[in-house]
Amino acid sequence: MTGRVRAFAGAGVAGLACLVFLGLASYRHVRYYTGDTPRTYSCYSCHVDGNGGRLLEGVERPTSLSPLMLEVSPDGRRLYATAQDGDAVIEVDLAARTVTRSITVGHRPRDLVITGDGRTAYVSNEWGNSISVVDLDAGRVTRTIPCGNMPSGLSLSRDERTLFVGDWQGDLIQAIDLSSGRVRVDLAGGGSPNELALTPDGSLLLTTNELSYVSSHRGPPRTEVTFVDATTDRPTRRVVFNNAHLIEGVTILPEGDLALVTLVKPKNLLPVLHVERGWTMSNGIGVIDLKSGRATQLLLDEVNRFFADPFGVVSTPDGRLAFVSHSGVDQISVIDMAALRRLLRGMDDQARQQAGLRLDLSTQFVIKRIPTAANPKGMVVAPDGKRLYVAERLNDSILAIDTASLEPLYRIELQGKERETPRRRGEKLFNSGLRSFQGQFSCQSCHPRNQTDRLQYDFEPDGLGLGVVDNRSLLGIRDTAPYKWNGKNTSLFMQCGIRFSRILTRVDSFRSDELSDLVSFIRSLPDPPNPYRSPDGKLTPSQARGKLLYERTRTKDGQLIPESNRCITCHPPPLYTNRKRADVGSASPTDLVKEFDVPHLTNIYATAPYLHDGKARTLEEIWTLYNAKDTHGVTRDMTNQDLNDLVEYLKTF
Amino acid sequence: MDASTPRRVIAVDADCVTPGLLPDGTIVFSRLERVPEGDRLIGTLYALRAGGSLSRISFGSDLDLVQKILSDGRILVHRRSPLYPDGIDLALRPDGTELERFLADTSMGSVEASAVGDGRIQPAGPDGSERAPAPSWLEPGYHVIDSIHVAPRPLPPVSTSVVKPQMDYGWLLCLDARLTDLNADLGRAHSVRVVDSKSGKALGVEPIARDGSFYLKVPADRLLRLELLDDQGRTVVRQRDGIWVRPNEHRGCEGCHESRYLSPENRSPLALEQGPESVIEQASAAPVEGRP
Amino acid sequence: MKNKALTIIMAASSAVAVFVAVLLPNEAPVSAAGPVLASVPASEPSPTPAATTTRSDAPQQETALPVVPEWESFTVSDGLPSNKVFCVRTNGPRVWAGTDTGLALYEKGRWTVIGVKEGLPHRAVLSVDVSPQTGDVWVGTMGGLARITAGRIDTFTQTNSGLSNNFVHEVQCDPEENVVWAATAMGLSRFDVASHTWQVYTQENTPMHEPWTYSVAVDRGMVYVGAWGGGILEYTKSLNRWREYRDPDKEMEIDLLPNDGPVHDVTSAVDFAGGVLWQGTYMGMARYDGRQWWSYYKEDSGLPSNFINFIRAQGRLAWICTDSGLAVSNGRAWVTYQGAGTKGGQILFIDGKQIQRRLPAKSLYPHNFVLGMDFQGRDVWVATEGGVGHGRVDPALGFEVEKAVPAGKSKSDAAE
Amino acid sequence: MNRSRMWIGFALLVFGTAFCLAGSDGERQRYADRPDDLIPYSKTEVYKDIPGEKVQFKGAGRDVPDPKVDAVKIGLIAPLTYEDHPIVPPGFKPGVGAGSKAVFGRHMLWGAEMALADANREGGYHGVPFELVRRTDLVQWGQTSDELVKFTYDDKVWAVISGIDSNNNHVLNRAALKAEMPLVNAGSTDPTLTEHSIPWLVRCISDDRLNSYELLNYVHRIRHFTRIAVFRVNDRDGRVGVEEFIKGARRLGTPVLLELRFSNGDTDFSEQLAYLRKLNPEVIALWANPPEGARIVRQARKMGLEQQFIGFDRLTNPEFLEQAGSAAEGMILAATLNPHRQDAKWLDFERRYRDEHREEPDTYAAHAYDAARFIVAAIRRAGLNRPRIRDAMYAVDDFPGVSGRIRFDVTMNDISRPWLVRVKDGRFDYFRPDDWPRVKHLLVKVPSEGSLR
Repeated sequence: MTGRVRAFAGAGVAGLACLVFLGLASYRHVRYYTGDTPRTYSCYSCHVDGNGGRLLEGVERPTSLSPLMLEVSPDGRRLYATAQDGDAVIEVDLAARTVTRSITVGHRPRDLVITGDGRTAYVSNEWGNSISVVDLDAGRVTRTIPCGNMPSGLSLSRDERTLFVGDWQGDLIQAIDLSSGRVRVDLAGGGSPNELALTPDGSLLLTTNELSYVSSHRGPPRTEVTFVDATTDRPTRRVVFNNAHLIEGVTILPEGDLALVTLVKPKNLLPVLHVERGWTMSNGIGVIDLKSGRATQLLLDEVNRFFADPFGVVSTPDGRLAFVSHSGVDQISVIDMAALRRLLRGMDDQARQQAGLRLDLSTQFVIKRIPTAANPKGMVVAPDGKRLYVAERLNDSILAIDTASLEPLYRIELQGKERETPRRRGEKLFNSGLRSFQGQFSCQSCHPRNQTDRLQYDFEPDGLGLGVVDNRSLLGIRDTAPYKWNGKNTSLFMQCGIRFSRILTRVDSFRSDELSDLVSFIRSLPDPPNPYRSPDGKLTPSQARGKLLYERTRTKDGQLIPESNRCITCHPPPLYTNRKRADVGSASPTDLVKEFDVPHLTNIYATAPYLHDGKARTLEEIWTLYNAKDTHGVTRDMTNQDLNDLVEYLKTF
Repeated sequence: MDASTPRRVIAVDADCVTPGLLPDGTIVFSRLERVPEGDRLIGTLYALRAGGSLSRISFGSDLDLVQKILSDGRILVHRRSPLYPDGIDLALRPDGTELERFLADTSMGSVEASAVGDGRIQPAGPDGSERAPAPSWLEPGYHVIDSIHVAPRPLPPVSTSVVKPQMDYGWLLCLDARLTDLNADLGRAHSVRVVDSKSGKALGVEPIARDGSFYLKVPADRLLRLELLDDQGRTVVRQRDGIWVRPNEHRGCEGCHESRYLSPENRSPLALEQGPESVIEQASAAPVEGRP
Repeated sequence: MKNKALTIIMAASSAVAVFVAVLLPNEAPVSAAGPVLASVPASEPSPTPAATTTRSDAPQQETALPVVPEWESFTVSDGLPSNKVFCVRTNGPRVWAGTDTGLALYEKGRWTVIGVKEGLPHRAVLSVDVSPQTGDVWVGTMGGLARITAGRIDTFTQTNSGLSNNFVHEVQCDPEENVVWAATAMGLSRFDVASHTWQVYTQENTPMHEPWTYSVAVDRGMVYVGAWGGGILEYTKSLNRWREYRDPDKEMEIDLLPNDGPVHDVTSAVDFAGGVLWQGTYMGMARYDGRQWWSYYKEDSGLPSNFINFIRAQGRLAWICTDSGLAVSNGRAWVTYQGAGTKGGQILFIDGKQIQRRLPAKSLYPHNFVLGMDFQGRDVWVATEGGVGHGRVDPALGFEVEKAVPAGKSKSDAAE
Repeated sequence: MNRSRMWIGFALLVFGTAFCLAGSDGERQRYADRPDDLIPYSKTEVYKDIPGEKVQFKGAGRDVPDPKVDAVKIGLIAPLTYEDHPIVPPGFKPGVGAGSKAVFGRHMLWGAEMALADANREGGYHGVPFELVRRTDLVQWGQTSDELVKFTYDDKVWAVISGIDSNNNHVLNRAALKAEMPLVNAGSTDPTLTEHSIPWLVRCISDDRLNSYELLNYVHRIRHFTRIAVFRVNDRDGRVGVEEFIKGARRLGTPVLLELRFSNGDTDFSEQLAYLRKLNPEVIALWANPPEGARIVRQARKMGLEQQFIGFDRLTNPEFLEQAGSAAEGMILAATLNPHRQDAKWLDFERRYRDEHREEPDTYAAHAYDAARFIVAAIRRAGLNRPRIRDAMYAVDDFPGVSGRIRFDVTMNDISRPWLVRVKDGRFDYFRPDDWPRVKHLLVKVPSEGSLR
């Protein structure tokens, strides 16, 4: 009797314990994967198709702000940060070290500038294709100026009547007349104009360009820094950095004689054999003599340690120190300008040529490396020069550093502890150079802004000098498996898996949980707004004609086009790929296969060069130069007019 | 493995010294043996994987001693040989690939350095002047030696490997054989001879491309010596110590005793245009005169 | 309505205004103006301080034909890459000259050359224009279009871009928007510099009878295209409207009536300024003042030859480049240059077809075969088969227009 | 009446002055050797007769001395496919839109090659051999102009023989004008080709304007047809080909009732033919390439259209005879060449051509041969200097070719009279009806004072 009771009781207690345990476990599980309170989910929310968390992306609630660029009010009291993922400008009271306001601006704000009276801020909305004019007293947007195509860096003319904008996607430098709110002029930039800087006397505007020119096939990357006469709106000089790209930050030293830019030196012409001694990539700065335009490249790396993804560069008001943020390895390099100037003075021309390759120089002018939290990006030095503020983008925080002791002072969390979603964890991995040998590069070193560096690479496994492939943008690839140009990787998990680490990062591969985080980040990447698509979805006459050509089944003289050779067959919407492999006669003698993955065409307007090895520098060349035998669709009956229409239509994908 | 209860890991038929524990649990150590010729003691490096598999990872005929596991996952090796009586320091990956002279970064620039037993290192100035041994962590530059790493997460181990034991060859790509900091004029270099350092047999001679590059397919896990010849076939310069490649390793060199502080220039080596020249088939060539 | 039209013209340039004052009184009210004037939008000239002369710029003396009594010549011996010069373009103090062996730049008294080595798509440079917005130099060659921007040369060809053909006869930068127009051997191309979009205009999408465009002129919201075999195409940007002007008699080998329209369908040159349209052909010249067409032949006017290579309008005047010399005219009076490259070079002041005065020229441009010209203030530059010529307008020598001839007779008068 | 007399008086007055002003020798060639009945506006007097005299090139360059060369290069651009080994630009499309043209292209090549071989046998140019540089106009993206530019600046040829396609040739002409390259067209019958006063262009094949005159001569003066229909291929060749025919018919007071079109490659013409049957014209003028031409007449006969078919030069081609078979019987065609001529020059050419290529020479082969010989003659007279070569060409009014006597008008257009062909027993039968009346002179009216501004 009692025995039975006891048995029941025992069973009950055990069952209860089990339930409690399961409850706790599932709570933590859901919390981990959704970053949200589990109440709202059932197992079915995520585990229906069991596919790499497709639904997961639907249910997770990203709450991050991702501070990118910083400005301090002229009185030094307030700090402003653009919150990339928060579509807002965050205002911080530096005395109280607290967030005082969040001002909603356009989509994906990038850079901001503040007027001399500290009452107005101009914010570039990267994906809003606009400039938000913010009244800082009222704390709201008073005007939105439409502009360009992915506006990036900003700079205000001395008289504050003109706003200069780096137009990233449009390869333009725009001058906006602030009184009329109209774009006064579009100047030709280099490849993806990025950050801007104005000389102290307001006469000269410098613009960095993130990407290399799309030069001759397998040519060395050549990336320019553009000089514009800020008084006449005329480009005056183009300083070209050979074998360098990802020129992000720029600062002009208070003396007004030198400018510093950050840069990355890719070794895309070398087969990717190993990483030691910067064989795959090296990271540094460019020093430009503003008078002569002479440019010198210097590495910030060391023999056994690399500092991936230099992003921001600022100097103290007295020009004594310069700081470079390494967003890939969570470090700030502190540069002793006196030492740097000394070093440069001591160099003859030949030495300058070599400098960009030398790993032993940085220790002569870098006096300290200051660790930060994840992904340090924009920086600003307070007007009094006492503090350096660093946007720790993937930590949603701002780090204050004492410029005298060069020690971190305090960290301002922009919001309560952020909920770590898989997507966010993935983003951190994606941006971390610490997952490559000696911290040499991160995923984004080859996929800036999650797109492509426009370069071609020669990987080890298929033999050196063989199977050179063009880098591909990550935008819109979520459902376009298989991956790789040879279409051998059936999933992103495979693509970013063991093989990847063996031939590229040369360190141990991501753990499976890390991998699924990374994949869910890549799968979550949204497409930027397509400038060639009209808001109402209507096609221009030219695009409409192009659509007919794209979908046509007969040539102009009425002959039937075999189904296998129609655009629409291999590139059907919505992804514009049939996810198969095809031989379009694009293979060259150094290719081991003739069939290549049919690429998706979404965002194709932004992914030059084209074809598997990037031999076509423009969309037109795919057909004018590399389709002589009509193996890549039938174009023999097309006129230039037809081809233009087709290209205009393709750009809308 | 905590120190409390020592247990036998594996039986090796010789003295094994200087064990080092890699982040992934692999133990690397040096296996000592005495060779008759010159009655020298040589130490060969082995890696004992966590699974228990033992593999040889060095192929020299010198005394190689595991000195330290570097924070980037490589092994710091101290080598003593007739060539380097005072010893030199080398670094290689745990799979035996990418062996190269080890350089440390110091505030005075990178210098050749050697670690003394207690984890301190003995830097020699660029002029070769000795400096007093200093605890590594006092030197801000010594990140690699330094056991505590400043990054939030230590660099991952490099147990990942391209080595395929079943293969018996690898490749050797040199970007510019004429690039050197030896005070020899390598401008005359016209072709490269690969010599099996043990047998002294020449495995083959291949011309150097216009840009100084050459690309060879060579037998794996054998100590090889490279010699540069001029157009008359006369030796311009001879590698004194050897080099090896692991099976399936693509070994890349920038030059021939070039400055170790240079990272490679970004240009496509001409030698790649006509694939690797195999020097395996010719392995049965005559001994080369005057090898040291 | 009348006032509106007037103010429009005023806005365009003071020079035009003065002409209007001179010409309008005894003409029909402007309200009855033809399509050209009527469709000119009332927009200010571009705000940028353009370093280049726009087509509506005034000549030095509004009421007189400019006269250049003295010329200097530049040839290979002066540093030109070749004496075969297709075109000249002034750009502030600089002068660009397109030759058959590269683009030459005259600056601070010396010539420098930009050739294929420097990145030009082809050695033969047919046309040059300078963007008033960006200052970029656009170069039309026999092998594609090039943009020179702060020393960098970008090339656009029919294979790497939407350019309709590599043989670029004339390139023109739109003074009102950041757009470049290129008249090519196989269609007119429009390049929107900001959006990188190309538009090709051919017989397929315009009234253009033939796609072989030879010349293009852009001013005040209008685009005029000389189509070889298609007469003149008129494009009104604001209305996106095309219109065709053809030789009314529809016969290639005759001109049935004078002053009835374009003299011929084969247009070799077209220019438009101050509301006046000029057509050059290899068989004569025509002018459209917004009210009616006027035709000109060597036989019935001061035109030096019927073979017209190029026309550059300036205010209501035009400089006409022929295979037998240069002339400047307002459509009634002429200042015609004769005998370049010979001893007896002279300048003829011609009223209608009567020679009023013969002025022996101190010197003339190097060769009679004139292929192009441009002006900058009082300076005049011409491109010839024998090199580049440069002269200055002499204010003292103006050929007084209104004294010289009565206002034009109407078509009916002419027919008798 | 009164008025007309005044006109005549006025005209007479003018004629006098005209002579002096035209400054010509009086024996000036009338434009296109046009029959009086077909002169536009012949009833009123014309303000200006455009081609006054031969247009001259007044530019520089004649003083440049002969360079030293080891071969005198002459360019040929024609529809050549890969088999003909032309220099091909990137993106070259083998045989695009070639069709029968590709065959004609090869014939031009053979003709030109033969001419240069002959010239070299005679000792070339002062011992230096002539050499043919081949380029093709079967290119896309408007590359034809590129080809001429390459002729000028890369190949450095002295003159170029150009081919068949009207569109390409117009582009070539303009390029030649600016590049200052002597150009001799031997294949295009597009009348508008020579109407631009380009002082660098010569055509040595009679065009569709003259073909139209011959056909109208037959239709109007011999058969007195009044109900005329036109059926043509819908490309530029066809459009400008029938232009003069239609104008002429209008001037003769028998305007064309209907102009129908078809496309190259079409196989079914029943729709258009049904139309024609309903319309029931007396004669149908057909501008087509051989394959379509053959299909059309066969289907027409099958559908019971018994009308007289007349056709343009393209159809005087063995291919047409084979394919059309009996359906072609009785057709009248215009021809730019009469291969049945018995003069020694032709017979010799025909024999040697047949020996070499195992084929009968066609009009393209013959005219390409003549073009090449014409250029050789000019070079021998003028030396190696493009403006001088041009001058030498333009000095010629009359050139004896294997294709017959070539006569140039003031536009340097070949106005030698074409032939008519009657299809009889499955073969071509060449004949020439008596010619239309032409007055001796046609003069330029000089503008009177009244017409001056």
